[in-house]
Amino acid sequence: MAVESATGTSDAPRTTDRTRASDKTMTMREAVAAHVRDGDTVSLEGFTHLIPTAAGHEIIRQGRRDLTVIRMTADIVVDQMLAAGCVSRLVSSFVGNSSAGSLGELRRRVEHADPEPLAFEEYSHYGMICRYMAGAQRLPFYPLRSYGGSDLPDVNPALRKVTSPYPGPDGEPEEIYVVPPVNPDVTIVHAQRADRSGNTQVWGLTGVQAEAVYAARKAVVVVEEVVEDEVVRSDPNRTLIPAHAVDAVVVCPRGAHPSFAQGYYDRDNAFYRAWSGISKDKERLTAWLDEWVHGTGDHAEYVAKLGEEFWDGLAVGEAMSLPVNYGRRL
Amino acid sequence: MAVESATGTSDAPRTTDRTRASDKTMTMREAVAAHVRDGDTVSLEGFTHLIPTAAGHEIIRQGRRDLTVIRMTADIVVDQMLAAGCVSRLVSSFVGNSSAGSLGELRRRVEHADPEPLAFEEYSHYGMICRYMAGAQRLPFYPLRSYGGSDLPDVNPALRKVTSPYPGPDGEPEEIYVVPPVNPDVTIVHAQRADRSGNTQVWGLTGVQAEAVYAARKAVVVVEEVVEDEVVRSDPNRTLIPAHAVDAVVVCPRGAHPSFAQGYYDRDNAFYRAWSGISKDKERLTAWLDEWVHGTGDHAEYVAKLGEEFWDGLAVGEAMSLPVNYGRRL
Amino acid sequence: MAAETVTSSELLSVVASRELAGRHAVFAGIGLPTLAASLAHLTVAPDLEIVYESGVCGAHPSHLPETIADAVLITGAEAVIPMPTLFGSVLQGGHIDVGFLGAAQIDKWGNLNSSVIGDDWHRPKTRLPGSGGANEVMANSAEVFVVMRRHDLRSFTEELDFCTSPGPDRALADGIRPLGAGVTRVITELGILAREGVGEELKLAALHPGVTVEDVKANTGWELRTSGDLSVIERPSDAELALLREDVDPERVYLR
Amino acid sequence: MAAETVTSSELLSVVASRELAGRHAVFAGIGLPTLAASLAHLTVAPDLEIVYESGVCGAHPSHLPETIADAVLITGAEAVIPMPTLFGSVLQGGHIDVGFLGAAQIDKWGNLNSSVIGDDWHRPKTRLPGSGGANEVMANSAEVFVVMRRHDLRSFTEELDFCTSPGPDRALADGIRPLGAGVTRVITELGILAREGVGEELKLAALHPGVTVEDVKANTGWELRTSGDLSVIERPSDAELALLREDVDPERVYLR
Repeated sequence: MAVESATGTSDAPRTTDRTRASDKTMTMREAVAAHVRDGDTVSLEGFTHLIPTAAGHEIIRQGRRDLTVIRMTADIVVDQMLAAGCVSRLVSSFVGNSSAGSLGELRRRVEHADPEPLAFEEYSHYGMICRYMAGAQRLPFYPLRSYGGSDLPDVNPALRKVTSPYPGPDGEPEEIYVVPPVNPDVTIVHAQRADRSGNTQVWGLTGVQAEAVYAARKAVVVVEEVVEDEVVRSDPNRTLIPAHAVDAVVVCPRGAHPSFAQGYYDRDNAFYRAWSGISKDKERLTAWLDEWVHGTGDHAEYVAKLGEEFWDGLAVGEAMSLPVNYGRRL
Repeated sequence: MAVESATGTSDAPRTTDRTRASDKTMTMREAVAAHVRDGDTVSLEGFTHLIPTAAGHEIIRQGRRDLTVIRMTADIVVDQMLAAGCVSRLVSSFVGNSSAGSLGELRRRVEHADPEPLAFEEYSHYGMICRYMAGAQRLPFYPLRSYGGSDLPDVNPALRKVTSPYPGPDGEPEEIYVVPPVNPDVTIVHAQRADRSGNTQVWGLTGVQAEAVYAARKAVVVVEEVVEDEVVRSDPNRTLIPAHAVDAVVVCPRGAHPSFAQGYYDRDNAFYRAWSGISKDKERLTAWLDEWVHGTGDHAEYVAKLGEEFWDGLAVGEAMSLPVNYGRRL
Repeated sequence: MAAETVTSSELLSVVASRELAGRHAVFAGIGLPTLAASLAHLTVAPDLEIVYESGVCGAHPSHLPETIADAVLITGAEAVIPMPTLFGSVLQGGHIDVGFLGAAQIDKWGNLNSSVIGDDWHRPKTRLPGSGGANEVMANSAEVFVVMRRHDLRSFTEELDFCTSPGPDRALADGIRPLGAGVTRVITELGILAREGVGEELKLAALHPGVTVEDVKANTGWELRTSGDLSVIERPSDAELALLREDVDPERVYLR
Repeated sequence: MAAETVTSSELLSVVASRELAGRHAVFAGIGLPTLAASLAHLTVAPDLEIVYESGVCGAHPSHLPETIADAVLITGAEAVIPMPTLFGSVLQGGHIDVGFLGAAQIDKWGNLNSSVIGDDWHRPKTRLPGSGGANEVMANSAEVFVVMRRHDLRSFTEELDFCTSPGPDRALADGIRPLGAGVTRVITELGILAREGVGEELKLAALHPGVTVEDVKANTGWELRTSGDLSVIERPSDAELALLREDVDPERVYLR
């Protein structure tokens, strides 16, 4: 009997053409060329830790346009992508330069439509997290106890209410806000390490990366290093993102700068502080992009241009985890 | 100014009188005496791995009555608690002796009300998981894509539908089933290790333990060993259950038998196979309880009674995880 | 290795493995589904991953596992994920191509009963284990394969005593949009029943050598229709049997 | 260590720390809230745990952290949890006694604006960072403390330009059952405003030495009422200042 593939009745966005065993490593240039297209909805996640900056820079180098960027904390990398003209819509819950100041380009776009308007969808952090969870879990909505009495639903029609089918604690019907799912065309995250097939291990702050990857149609994982299968398999609980959810693995050391990679390099707080000044002045910002993004062929050049002494300043020492025993049948 | 505690308006079940820094270790006898009362709703979780059997046995020894037991896979320990007369209601998604056979007492209770009826709420696995998530997240309900067309909602009125406030993929309104939260009076889980304040580390299969603990008013963590703070803190990502969610830490080596503890001892498959026969015959079952539960003062006696040779048969070898670097500021 | 010596377990495993050609992600329990998936991995589906209900992805067990939670599945695995992630993001999220299920009863639409035998759920003749994750595997896998050793009137029923895990037709009637095709293959000791999706009955699609259409009809509780291109299943090849016996289950844990 | 030399940061940290007496779990950002919580841990709330928005529980940092995600908070911590667990199970789950928030504007009900200055959200005069987790901290903490360096008419407004993080009164008016009391303490360079829960305005509860009721009223944009038991805040003690300067922030990262 011929094996025919069932068409089913699903119109869900999922594709299951990812393979587990194959080698998915490619360069950043290849990954962005293959998986990020003009007009795409692109999620870049990493909560203050492991921000996929190098991926953002490559999107700028390749001149992508009209992107919808989804990112909880729209910070420096988003300001850079805005300034480079890549982004027409932003979905976010925090548009600031960490606690270090402002995002100059974002403020020009929002406050003055300069050089052009920016469509902006404003959420809270948990609203964004719940959108990713709904996307990952293929749910039509996700309920959360936020937004009651806020002005956010007035400016964001995606924030709606549902009445619970169970009585509230007082016996009366209970209402709760919900958010819709988000299913990015591609999610890009940065991680410490993966194997070649995409089993990705993260430690330190793990943020919402796993949910953002599972919510996406395609996922690119950028890592500090690719490791042998045995390394990953020695500690399967450390695998935050299994290979079946990953389409591309990009090796890009120091690709999270100016954010940090726990155990690899520290945060460049000086650059965060500097960014408010750079971005406030459009000319300085353009010059910065010309020098550091357009002026470098890839992230390796950017890293080299910063210089060894610079990286020595962000170096970290050792604080190794104590191993656990997974056990072996005798 | 006097500091007064705000009463707020919350009628939610949460208490936040747990402390982080204190020593919460106690014996199993003390923990069950303090935290499990007649009539309580008790969640015992651990999906085939780390089943809190010793806690179930102590509940039997202390003669608790009229409990509502919540457990995804109601297996041997539940059959034993049923036979001992502790349980009047069961909430579960799988009532079988693993793949090894039947639960004799459960079948007598359900099929023949022998010796008395058992109130039973039947769910699927994900329905139970979603109930724990709703309980942990203080949500009025949790949506899931299960149950459409099933007979389960006919026999379980807690399974209800909600209409999404967003149009479905065809533009029409979309309905989805939801489950209500569960907030056990106490959740008991077994884990490999914790520190004295309750930071609990688990590896291998992690099941739904964290959600079951967060959903509960009180939580008891039973561990193979209590370790020094430095061990836990060397790998904070391994902490599945933070101390702020834990009320009692019980050291009880081999307390998950006949299930297993990854890296500590293997599953006693022979006992699983034997249980179908033991439980089928009420007299044998009663004799087993008399000998192994009522006839032992605590789990240490149970372990000793099984004997060293027995435990040698379940011993496992070493397969250590490779350490990761958390980094240290230089 | 003559075909006559092939056991029922071997036959079902080999036939099921062929149906997995080109699939990537399989949700499978221990036993015949694992044997089938492992054999398929060595033959028709080199990229196949087995995802276990316990949360194990990419297992590399040192010994053939005895349960879905066997410690040997965890040590050396590529990932072990928490249950909410497994059921929420992987299964409900739509990453499973084929889910394997068993059941006490199946009807012509591929609806399954694993809860009770008897008319009254509240006072059943036989209490079965229940859904476990079966309801979710059915609702969310792109398609479902059922492997049943026994093909008889008790299991293949006109009407289920209770529907634990409904296919898409029942879901639609309940106003719920189905995400998968439901049961597309039922592999038994007599042959293969197949359907492709919503609105289709299970039809007899293939027979084992020596089995007649009448044999199957006599053991099926509904008026079984026959597919237009009814075929005869090729016997397990020497290569398939060698892989199964020597590589997949050399200790014959399941190849009883 | 004369009281005259006490900086504004030191004053606010000490006063806020006293308000944490007996509390167990605090949700705090870096800066004054961390200083206050760290000092409280050494004085009035020995069991206090700081939970950071980044997911760190039970931090034991080697250096004073510069951000909520500083690597030194992670190394040696008791637990680092994923964001869905932090916001879902810990915060929304009801485990936070006191959440610390800042804002650009606050009104008399303790509603907060951190989104925009200007009437039109679509074309604001100033775009601020937005909610981050503030909306959730407000909705789910048992109570919220606000520490504001600046007490003036720009920040203490009769009407917010935009309500990012509403207190329980606004939630009730929107048909949503509030879970916490909202803002119960506002600690500023002039004194302390307080309210206990639903239906109550923020009233002037305490003054720093040398500050008058009129000073505060003149710098508050609504008609501020005064609590019946208006008190004067005790100056930071030598013991409090010593702990703050020598143990909590010896390098004076935040004690500007």
